[in-house]
Amino acid sequence: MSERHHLERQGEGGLYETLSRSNLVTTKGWYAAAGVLFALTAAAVGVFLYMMATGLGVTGLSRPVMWGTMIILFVFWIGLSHSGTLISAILRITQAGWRAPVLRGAEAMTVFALMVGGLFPLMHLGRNWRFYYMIPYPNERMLWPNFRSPLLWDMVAISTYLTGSILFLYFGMIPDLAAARDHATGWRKKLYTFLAAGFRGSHSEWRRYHVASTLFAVLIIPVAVSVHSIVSWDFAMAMVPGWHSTIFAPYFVAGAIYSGIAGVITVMAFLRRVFRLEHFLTVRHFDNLGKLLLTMTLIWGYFYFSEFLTTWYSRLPEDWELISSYGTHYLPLFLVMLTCNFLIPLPALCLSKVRRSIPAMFAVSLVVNVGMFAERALIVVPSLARRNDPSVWLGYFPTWVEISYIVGSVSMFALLYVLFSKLLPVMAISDIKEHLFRTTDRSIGAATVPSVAQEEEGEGE
Amino acid sequence: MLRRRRQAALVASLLALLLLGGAAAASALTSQPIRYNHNVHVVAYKMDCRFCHSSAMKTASAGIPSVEKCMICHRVIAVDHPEIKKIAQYWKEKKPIPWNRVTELPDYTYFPHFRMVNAGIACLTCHPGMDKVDVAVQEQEFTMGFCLKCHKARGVSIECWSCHI
Amino acid sequence: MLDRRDFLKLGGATAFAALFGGCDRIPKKIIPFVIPPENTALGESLWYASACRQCPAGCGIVVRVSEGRAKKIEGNPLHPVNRGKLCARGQAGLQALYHPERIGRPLKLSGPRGSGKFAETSWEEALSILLTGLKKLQAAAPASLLMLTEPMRGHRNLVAARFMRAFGSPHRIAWDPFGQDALLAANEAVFGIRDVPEYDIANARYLLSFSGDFLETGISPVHYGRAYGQMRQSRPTVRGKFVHFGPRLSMTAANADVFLPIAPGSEGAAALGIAHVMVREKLTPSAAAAASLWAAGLSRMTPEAVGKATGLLPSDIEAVAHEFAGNAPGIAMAGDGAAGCTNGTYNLAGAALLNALAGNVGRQGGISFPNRLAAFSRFGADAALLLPPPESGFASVRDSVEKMRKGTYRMALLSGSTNPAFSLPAPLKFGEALLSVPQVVSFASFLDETASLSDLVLPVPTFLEEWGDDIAPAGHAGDALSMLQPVVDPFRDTRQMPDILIAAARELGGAVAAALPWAGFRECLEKSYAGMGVNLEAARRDGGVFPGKTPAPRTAPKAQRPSLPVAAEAEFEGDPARYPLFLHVYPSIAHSDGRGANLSWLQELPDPVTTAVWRNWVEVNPKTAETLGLADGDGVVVASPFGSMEAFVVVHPATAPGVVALPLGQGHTRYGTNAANRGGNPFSLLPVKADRGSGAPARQSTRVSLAKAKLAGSLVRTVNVEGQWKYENIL
Amino acid sequence: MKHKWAMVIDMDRCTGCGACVVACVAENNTPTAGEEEAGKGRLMQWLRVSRFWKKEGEDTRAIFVPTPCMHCEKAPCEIVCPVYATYHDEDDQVNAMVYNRCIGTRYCANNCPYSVRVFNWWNHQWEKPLDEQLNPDLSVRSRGVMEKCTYCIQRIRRGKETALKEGRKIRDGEVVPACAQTCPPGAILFGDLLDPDSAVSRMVKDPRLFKLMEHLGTEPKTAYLKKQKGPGR
Amino acid sequence: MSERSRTVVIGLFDAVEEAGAAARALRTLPLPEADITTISSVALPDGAVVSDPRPIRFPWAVALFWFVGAVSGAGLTLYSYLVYPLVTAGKPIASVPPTMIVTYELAMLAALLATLVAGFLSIGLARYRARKVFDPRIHEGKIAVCAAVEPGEQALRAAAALKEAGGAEVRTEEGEL
Repeated sequence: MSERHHLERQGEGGLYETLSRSNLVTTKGWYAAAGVLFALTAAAVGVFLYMMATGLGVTGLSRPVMWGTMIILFVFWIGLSHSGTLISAILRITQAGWRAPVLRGAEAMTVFALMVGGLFPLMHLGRNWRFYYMIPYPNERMLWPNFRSPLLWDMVAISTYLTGSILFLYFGMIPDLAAARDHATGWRKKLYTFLAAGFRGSHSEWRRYHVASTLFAVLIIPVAVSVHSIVSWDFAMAMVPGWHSTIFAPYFVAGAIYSGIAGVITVMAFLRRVFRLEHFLTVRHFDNLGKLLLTMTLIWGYFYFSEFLTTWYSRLPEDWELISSYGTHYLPLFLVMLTCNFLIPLPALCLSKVRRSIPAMFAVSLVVNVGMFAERALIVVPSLARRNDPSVWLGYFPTWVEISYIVGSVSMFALLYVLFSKLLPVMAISDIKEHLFRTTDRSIGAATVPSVAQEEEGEGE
Repeated sequence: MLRRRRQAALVASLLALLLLGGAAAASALTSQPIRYNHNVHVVAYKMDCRFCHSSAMKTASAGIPSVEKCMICHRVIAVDHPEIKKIAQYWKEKKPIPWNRVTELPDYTYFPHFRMVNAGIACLTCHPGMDKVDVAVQEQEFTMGFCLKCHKARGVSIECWSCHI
Repeated sequence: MLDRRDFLKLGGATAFAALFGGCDRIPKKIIPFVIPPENTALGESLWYASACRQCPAGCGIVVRVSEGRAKKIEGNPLHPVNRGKLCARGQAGLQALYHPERIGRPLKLSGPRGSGKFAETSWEEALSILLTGLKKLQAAAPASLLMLTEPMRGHRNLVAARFMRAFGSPHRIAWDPFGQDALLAANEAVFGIRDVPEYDIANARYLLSFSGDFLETGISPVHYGRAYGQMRQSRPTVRGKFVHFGPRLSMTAANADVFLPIAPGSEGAAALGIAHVMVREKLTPSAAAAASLWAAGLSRMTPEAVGKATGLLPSDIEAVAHEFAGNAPGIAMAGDGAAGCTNGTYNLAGAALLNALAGNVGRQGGISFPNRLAAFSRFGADAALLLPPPESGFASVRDSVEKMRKGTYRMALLSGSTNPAFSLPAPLKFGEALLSVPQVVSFASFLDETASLSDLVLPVPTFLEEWGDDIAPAGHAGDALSMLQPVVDPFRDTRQMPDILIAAARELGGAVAAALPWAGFRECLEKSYAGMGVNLEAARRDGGVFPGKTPAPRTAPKAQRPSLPVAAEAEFEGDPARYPLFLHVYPSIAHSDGRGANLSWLQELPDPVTTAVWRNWVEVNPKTAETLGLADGDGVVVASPFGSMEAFVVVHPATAPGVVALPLGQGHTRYGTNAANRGGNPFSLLPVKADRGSGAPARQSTRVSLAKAKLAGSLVRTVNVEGQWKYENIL
Repeated sequence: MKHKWAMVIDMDRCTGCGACVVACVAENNTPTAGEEEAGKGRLMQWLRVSRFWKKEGEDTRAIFVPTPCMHCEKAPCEIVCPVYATYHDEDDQVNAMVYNRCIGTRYCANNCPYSVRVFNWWNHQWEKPLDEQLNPDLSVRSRGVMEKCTYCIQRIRRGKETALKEGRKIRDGEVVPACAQTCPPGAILFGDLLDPDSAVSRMVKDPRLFKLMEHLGTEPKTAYLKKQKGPGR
Repeated sequence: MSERSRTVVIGLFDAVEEAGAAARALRTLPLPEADITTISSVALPDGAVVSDPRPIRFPWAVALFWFVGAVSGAGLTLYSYLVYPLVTAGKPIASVPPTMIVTYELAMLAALLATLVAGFLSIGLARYRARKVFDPRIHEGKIAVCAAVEPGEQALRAAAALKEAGGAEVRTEEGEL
């Protein structure tokens, strides 16, 4: 079942066929999945148009809960977007040997999650058709946007991140596109020829390509960190009890990476099953990702505890009202968050049995994402519902409109992934090849273990 | 509503400017119930704008002259002109003249004519060409930048609430 | 997007219809004047003075009119009643003017009587129906004509009264659910003067209120509200203290420095308890001289005995008595909650006695009885007809219901906003009785419960479109005379009731025509005031005639030697075992007896105490709620021996235990979409009982039970039930 | 001509009657929300009178807090608006809200500790002919924009223009918002803090003065005077 | 056709070892190091078969553009503050933290874009009209060893050397290396 074995049997052309199976065969299942997802997405878009035409009254928002599901989804998807690029960049820089099969899926997840998440701030505007007031450009009104608003930082940061992530995804894909170009025919050939931009794989091309990729990875990490910090500042810069916290930026970044890794695991498990990549996405990958997730569980738990402890212990009146509402109105949400984010994943991920079982990891990753959704909801809603002035307190529950956005955002994300898998190389073929090229199987006793050709580039034992 | 109106106005002005310049000018001539000639009144007879648009000095709106005011002169002047006869007819029936609005500001803009007039801003600053035309036209598009340029140059308030509530 | 009516400023004032449809089109029309009105500058608004008729207080108003449309009502700064101030109901007067459901054309019954189905008809036809009926009646039995109205004032009353007198019918009844009968009877008993006093709250140093919600309802919330503000903070060294006794923490009570909850109907006992202490300890000269009272029975009203009857602590009674006596000038006043018991006169007399004992009668910061007849002597013989009657007319209404059943009346003319089919206790079955009158003609602006029962509805203008005059009721107004003028052109095809009566009189001829010898009501006013030498133009500009000098107040014959009120216990219907809770009903601040319920601004004005909107509720003490197993927001059925209604529970921490309080005003079945179907009508729970001393309707006279029920919807409150205890958080 | 408008609300005079609320609604083209919307916390009133219960020993007291916009000098709402739809008007020293610029992020409402900003969830309709009442001096807000108390800026403007036409300064008490104008007990006082002789300038020196949530450092210009107890001062 | 077009000899190899031998043979021809290269679907470590003597300088361009982005970010914010100075929450017109944040983000954006553009230019990508020597079979696992040669005798010798080393389908074509 090792990679080596597989390559020996099939040769490099066969390897390509296996890895890009998603591009090659269009099954009925694909059409069905794409159709259903498209229908769900289109329905959500229809609901959005309806909301745009009638007004935000169709949501469950109110005074004081002026932000609701749409902002929760925004933070959730931006958070989810995090790991992809970040993990990939970190893994690239540290040259983690097992990274290759994870890279592309993670990077694509970033781009798609950002695309989905980035829609929500625009959707939630009262007058969406005037969103361009936020864009700094010379205009006849002679009035520019207010850069002192965290929303504008957000806009700048997210556009930077989205641009960077797309470039990163694309740049990482170029050798694979070149491979695809040489295997494809018809319109695909033209597409891949264009996208591969004439990449051949000559020695100097590879050298420069590696330098550029490393640069990308180095640049994208601080952007990723800044983006989620700024998303957290959307909240932390406000004078709202429960939001106004100095720890928010690292806490959000940690939470984002946490949910992102869980998202990567979910996506990987899906890809593995759907495109029969069992040979490439092995238990080892899930084990490693599981360890990463465990680390993030602990980090997240630590951050949450320290954030909670200070507000809880200091008992500032406003904050106290918020914290005590966790014990009453928002107890279910709080328990869901605590269970899904900590009580389940922590012991489960400590067990190697769980980490090495792909269905279990899939389940854990889903649980973590449910928990992270609850966490976002718990940040956005109760803080607003328990404002400074107790006379305006009010509850919040999403209406069918907002619930359809939840469904729609998931299906849009999945749809983008499904389309991506059909069009572009979904696995980092050249990275896998490179990994195979640099490792050889060596027998140590009864076991066959891969050994690495190049020690100086990082992967030790 | 406004958006639609804006778009409509945009489309209309584009059409007017690019495609149907001549036709639009022709339709402008028939667009008013009476073909009132600004040029004749302002240039030939040297009448002050504020004689007819008298509330420009006192209130936010410049005002449209009443039929009575038209008749002050046209009881004796050019009574045989076909357009003047129309005024006389309105006067006889004691009906107001249903003018069509030419210059327009968005609903959310407050423009006090009297502040401008009393500050010595010439009418033609914002209504250029009004002295040369026959039927009233809006040659100057009232964009926020147009207002601001003048406000900034004269050092008067550029607070948003000066014009928008 | 922003659909501003700016174009009105640029356009003229004549052809509005052309403009309304056109606000979205380009190009818009500009409709200038043919001849510009003299005092109009385009875009400038004008202020017209008039008087408010949203409640009987009679405030002076000025109305902002822009391009022929009324835009805003404000208080008339010159008017002595309100001095530029206005309450929420007055502000909402514009909504009555522009109400989409206003009757715009005469309505003729098109279904069975009482079905509320009407068809529009022409004025000619409507008037001929009215005239045919009147003529038939005039020939056959003029005494079988009934006129049931709200208490009318000024020349409207004069026209109506002369019409009825000349027509030959004695059956002219005015119904006011909040009449001052008990106050009149109490003052007669204590002071020997049957009149409504004026309370000089602004200059008082101590204010005792016995269920008197003078800041929200009562004679004049605006006048007293203004005075209250002055009493609190207008004097550099004095801040008046305010102590409130009552079964419920009303908005007024909430403003008191001390609120002392007492058993319903025990206001008189509480007052006499204070009087007892004052006389016993000879705290004031008048009290020292009141030995006769002591002998007459005041000696029995010891703080302990009173404490038992009222639920007060004897020490509180002693303390209040000392403070009241020591902080002259002071005022003791009692209000609707006390007057509405079966012992209302006794309760009010107790308060009156305190004023007498403290020596507050006729002094600044106390109470006085202005000589209104002398003030309005210029009206001559008609003066009594022009002054507002303070009585409720409850006895006459009950009598008239009997007569309706017996068939005494062949025709009834109804008018006014008191809406008897809604505001009379349900067991009286007014509506049913009215249906037995062969012909009923209503003069109304809205199809309320009463107007819906008639054959013919003649639309009348709102007060903003009327000519008229007004004299505010006694109690707060001095001798101001207000002038009403139409501030806008009549908005619908309406005619004023006096105009119709004058026109009908002309047709009827004879004595009736001679009694109303004018072309119309406006001429009536103008002739009448010209005859008195009033400069009507100036009066209309100022909003009325406000003389600076008032005649000397009337003297109260027995103010120095008041009599002891005859003790009476409040009676409550209903078996205490089955109906364990006292029912306290009170007029809501927004809707009063229900007349404001069709205005959305008032429906959406949060009740000051419960902050509820759009619906009614029942206030329950937390302990009572706990024993009944009720939580805040639960639906309940409130049942009395006479009826039942649904409401939502508001747990109210300062209602006396064992008392539940219900606001009047909601529970309409007709009266437009804003008013109809918003909970039950508390009038349906009430017995047909009267105050024994005065005949005023006794609303606080039944017990009720509460039973939990599942109701549709929920009560909307603007203040969070949980957050309302966290005042400290906003500091 | 610079001004610094401020409001002082005397809680010892305020009776909680709600006249200010309806006056504000009438002046400022505020739509009625209806029962269902009111239940969702979407009342459109710019001024609310919050009633709080307060336990004092055995007794429960009701406290009425009329809450208009505080027009903070360090307004938290202003800084978060990405498009300057709400900002600080330097001429009048008030917190301005420009409806036609607003894109509806609702961030300002979230950041307002007093929760006085209301949002247009719908395009509100005035059933004809109720629309005849609409004040021509200010716009009717469309859906998707935030709105709030402006200290009746249209009245301030009218006052300024009148003063300008007559070539004089604005007199104290000449310009009052609708709420202050109608308040029966005279609990709401309004005026210019830059005028040292104005009534508000005197009142802000009153020892009873306090501001809502002063600890947040928003420096509200709507101030309150504490309720007093007992006779005398 | 660009002036960089030269005569190139290409040979396809199955294994790295063979390719290495071929490259060694070409070097001894002698051909300069810069004229010999490999085309492979997997990056070969520098020096394993051939080595690239040319220094990689484009990261300096990225660094430069980082600064350009930073300056434009700061400029954008400062300009927008000053073009219509409106006060919010008593904050200074030119407020430092947002300037820092926008400066940072735009610097990163410029750097990222510069990496792409400079990377492309340095690698020589997106020159669709350039005729570069290539063989699609490298994506089936072959390694191509190519060398730019003088047409004629040197070309023939190079081709022979490639064949010698075990290269299949050795051919000569005109194109860019």
